Amino acid sequence: MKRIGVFVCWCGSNIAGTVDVEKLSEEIGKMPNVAYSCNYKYTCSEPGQEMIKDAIKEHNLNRIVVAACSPRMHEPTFRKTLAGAGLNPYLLVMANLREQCSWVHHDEEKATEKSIALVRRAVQKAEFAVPLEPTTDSVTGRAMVVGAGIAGIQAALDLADSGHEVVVVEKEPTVGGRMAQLDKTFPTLDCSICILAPKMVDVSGHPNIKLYTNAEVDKLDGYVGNFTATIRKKARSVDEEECIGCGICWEKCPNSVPNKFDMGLGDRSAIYIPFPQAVPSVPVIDRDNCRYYETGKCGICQKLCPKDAVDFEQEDTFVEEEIGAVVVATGYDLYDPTRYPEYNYDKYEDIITGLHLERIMNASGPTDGKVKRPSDGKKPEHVTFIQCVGSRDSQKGHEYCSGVCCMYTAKHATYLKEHYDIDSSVFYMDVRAFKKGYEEFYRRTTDQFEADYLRGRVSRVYGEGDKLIVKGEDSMLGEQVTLETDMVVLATAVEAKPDARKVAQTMGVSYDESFFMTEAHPKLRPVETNAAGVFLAGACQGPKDIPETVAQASGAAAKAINLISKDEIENDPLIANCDTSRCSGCLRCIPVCPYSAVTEEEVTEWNHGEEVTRTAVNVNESLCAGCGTCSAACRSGAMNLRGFSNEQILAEVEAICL
Amino acid sequence: MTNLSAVKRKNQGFKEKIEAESGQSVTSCYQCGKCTGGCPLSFAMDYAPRQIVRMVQLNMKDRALNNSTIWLCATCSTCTARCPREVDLAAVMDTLRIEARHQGIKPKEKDVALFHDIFLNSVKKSGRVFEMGMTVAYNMKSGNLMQDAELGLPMFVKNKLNLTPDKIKGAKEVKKIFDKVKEIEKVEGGH
Amino acid sequence: MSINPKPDQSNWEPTVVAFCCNWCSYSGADLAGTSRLEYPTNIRIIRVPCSGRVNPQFVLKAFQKGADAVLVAG
Amino acid sequence: MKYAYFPGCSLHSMAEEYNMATELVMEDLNVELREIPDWNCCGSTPAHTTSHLLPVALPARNLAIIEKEGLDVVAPCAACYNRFKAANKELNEDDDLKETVNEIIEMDYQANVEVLNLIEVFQNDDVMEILEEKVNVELKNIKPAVYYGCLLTRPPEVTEFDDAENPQSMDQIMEAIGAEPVEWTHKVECCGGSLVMARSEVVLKLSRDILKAAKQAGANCIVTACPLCHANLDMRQEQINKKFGDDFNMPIFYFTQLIGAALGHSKKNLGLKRHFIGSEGLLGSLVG
Repeated sequence: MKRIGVFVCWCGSNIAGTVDVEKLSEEIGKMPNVAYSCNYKYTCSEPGQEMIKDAIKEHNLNRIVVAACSPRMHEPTFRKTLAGAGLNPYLLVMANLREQCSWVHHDEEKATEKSIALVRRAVQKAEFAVPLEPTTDSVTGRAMVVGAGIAGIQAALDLADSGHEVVVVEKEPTVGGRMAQLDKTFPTLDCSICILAPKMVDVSGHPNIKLYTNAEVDKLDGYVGNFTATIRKKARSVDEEECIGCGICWEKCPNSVPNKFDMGLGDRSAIYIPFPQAVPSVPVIDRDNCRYYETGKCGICQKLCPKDAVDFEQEDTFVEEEIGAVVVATGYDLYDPTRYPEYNYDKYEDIITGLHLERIMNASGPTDGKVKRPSDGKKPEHVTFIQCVGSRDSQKGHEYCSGVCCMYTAKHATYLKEHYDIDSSVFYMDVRAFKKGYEEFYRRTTDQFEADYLRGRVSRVYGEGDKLIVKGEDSMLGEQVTLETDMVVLATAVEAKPDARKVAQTMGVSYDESFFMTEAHPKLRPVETNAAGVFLAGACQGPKDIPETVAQASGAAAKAINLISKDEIENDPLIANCDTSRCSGCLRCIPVCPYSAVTEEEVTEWNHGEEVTRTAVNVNESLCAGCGTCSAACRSGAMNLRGFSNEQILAEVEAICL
Repeated sequence: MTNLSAVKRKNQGFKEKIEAESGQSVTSCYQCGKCTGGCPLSFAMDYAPRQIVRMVQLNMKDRALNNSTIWLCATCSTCTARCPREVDLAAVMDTLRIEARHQGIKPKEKDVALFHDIFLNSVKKSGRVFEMGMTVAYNMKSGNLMQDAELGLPMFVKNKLNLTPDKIKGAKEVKKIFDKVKEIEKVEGGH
Repeated sequence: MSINPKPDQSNWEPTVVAFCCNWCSYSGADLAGTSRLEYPTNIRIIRVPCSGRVNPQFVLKAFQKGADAVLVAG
Repeated sequence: MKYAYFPGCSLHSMAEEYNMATELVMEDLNVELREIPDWNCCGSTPAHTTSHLLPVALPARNLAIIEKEGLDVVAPCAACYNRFKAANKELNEDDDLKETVNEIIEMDYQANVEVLNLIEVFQNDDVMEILEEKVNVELKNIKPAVYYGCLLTRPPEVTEFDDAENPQSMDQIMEAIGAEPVEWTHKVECCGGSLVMARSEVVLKLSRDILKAAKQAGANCIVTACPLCHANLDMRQEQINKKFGDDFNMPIFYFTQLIGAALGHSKKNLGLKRHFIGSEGLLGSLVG
């Protein structure tokens, strides 16, 4: 018989407010294998943990049940407590009374009854718990950063500066990401590219950074500390080693297509660099719009290139990189405003998005920094901003707040007045300006730069003559209003990239209903993910502004450094193992294993005085992720999962059904 | 000044009733005003449609049922089509009108209500609407005897006026439908 | 996450045993908790590392011991 | 192709010309319409502003008759169409309501009848092919502002027809018969509908906005599929001119009337003479 100690936590009133903890610990104390049972206000606190340690010694306990919050929250905490008391940490079992009982039920009697069943289950699982020892593995001291916008750049530089090699993979032909498209940044009105470009150059020149642009991660194999990434280098049609970025090719290219970087407001050639500060300064051929690929003729760029770097036959190539940790920083996209047909974005050229305005205001943008209407090139006298286009809209957009639009709109309104003497009106729902210096900035926008803020969501935008009519309610007035304006700027929502789901799946990271990747814990593990060794930085995890992105990127880098600086790491011992004496060699476990951790092996044994060799299986402890599919498939009961053994789960089922 | 606590005590359950009968979550409304911004009739209303929702949210029953807005709503559903919180405001307006009738509140736009009554009476009588008869009855009862009189002659000349009602064979069945609905709604409406 | 069994003449309440994957449905149940989404108390969760861990034997055992329904979520 | 046909009260009185044109055109396009025997009024706006049950029960009686015949129904009037669709949706979503309504109408309706507006009949390749084949009058210089109004497209969850903000289906039909529909801003605005009796000044303003927008966009006529819109825009145009000092002289057509014209039918047969605003000047010698 085991000597099990049960500790029921009140979690203040979180549990004790709904569950009768006194009755619970009393009832559980009656179980024959429970040697000690008590309840305590905050078990995770230091005195709480000391109490457990004391009780272990005093009552000679050899299995511990903590009935508190979710094991996803505090299992690591209490394992350490057990270790501190000299018990094997895996002799702990938790019962989830908070998230899965007291927080979801109101009826005290029923909740208490359920909590008894839940703790009884934990006790019976503990009865079959055995001590486990983690194995160790070596760590590859390199990291990979996926995405090279400001998040990826920051993470890569932090990692590289710590002395580790970093592989940076960027999908676009240049690093820089969204921030490179912005004209100014709030609330300081710094020139965006001026503060970003030096970092872009650092990334390309850092001795510890290996940069792949125009490349994507196709596959990520291995496990924490020892990943292998397969990187697809997309054909650039230009030899990166040879090209010196002289620019003759893009100057002489006869084709002209809308420039995506300038939001289609200006043109670029078919062989191009996205913007003057691009890193690397190596062009790429847009094959869909290149005369050579369309007709087989032209080839002017190839003829003129002094380095013979243009290669029309270039194909995608693949490289493999060994790394110990991954930082995912794949960024965001913007909501497509044609999903609001009432705003007529696709009908009128002078209805644009905030990002269009960034390009229009930018000195190296399509209008050389002059603010002009796309339709007739006239300078607008009045601009109207519409907030929350696609944000906070469960019908046509996203339920969440995009977090950055209030401030970038204030920035736009300020800058239009300050530098161009253009008046603006802003239709808003709430102004969210809660970070350092933001409220002050917003106040200057209204007070000093006299932007008219009108509270109400715009219902419709349409044209009348060469004016645009904006129709909405000024809810402060309680009245329908119309506004004649020269240009309308839509503050479109931040949303996940269209391929975010695929990227998350490649990296083994989970994602939410909006396809933002999810962190391991919203408060306490904000840069880690459920995939060990994979960290998140920037807007791929949710809408963020630049300061927050940079902070998170440094956080992710620190976590990655923490991991890859170690010589070896402990493997979770909750993995499968095979009792070869019972293994029948049917090999059903091999095809079901998603991690290819089970391999066939020959075992030699003595049978009635004879040495015989037969087939069995072996589990690679590093590869096994502990899913237990093999043990569910095992017919002879030889394959078992440590920490979730057949005996334990059967005992749990029995206890919970009582 | 409105004492919201007192209003809530007095009209406890009003919001829930409107929500249940309209099938709409009035609670979801975050008062953005997109409904009012697009409402073609809002210029003629005494309260903005958004404010009517607010009154329901706050259980301000008396004001929510006694205003011109609910009667001037033409059920064009522009609000519904654009609401970012997926509230079918047109359905809420219907429910408020029906509730106002149940409560016996004199409609603030009495002619609108009168027209609805006369229209339905016409249907109840013959199974279909008899436009001529309906118009005459409406003019008599509303007191606007000469309303649209100038349209009468051209309509007659252009053969746009039927002088006799188009009575259907199943008129009795239709009348029965009206009677049964009235019976059921009397019970459910608690009157 | 709200499950409302239709009120029945009898007071019979089924016992539901749920095997939840630690990485998705178990964390989903935790999220229901942090979001305070109420559901009936007769759902009892057993945490497994993956829905693939669930051996048919566990399901049969649950029925044998009186469960009225078994949910495997992963 | 064969449908049950629900003309509705308006098409039997004020909007008889819509009925005339529709019947002619449908016959030309080999679409058989069988008028529902002994149909009753759908209840229109007054029913749903007065009761929760009546606006479902009145259409349900008609729909139950149609269901027995195993046909889908075409409702040319936007209001009837909307009421039928709404009733169907409610009945499909709520079994208890279905039971109650079936008790009220003393029939058994299972809500399986599909309801189409008249424009939807044209969303069929065969019909469009025949139409394009049979067009024999070139509608030169006919630039309609195609007006959808409220009830055809809204609420989108009920009608599930075309885009609620920028519908195109009727424009496409107009293009197919050689007319040149204009881009304009008031496609789906409300004309004020049935408020015309009680608050005519409100409706005059809304209708004027629509006429103004059409004129500004360079339209020389307005095309509609709703008897109420037609009545407000056509019959009240003179009142609008008087009240606001305008000089609108904008013919308002039902869309099947223009189709009929393109197919070579006469003004008389299409009921064009029933309109208050004459179309002689516009159609001139195009139509016999």
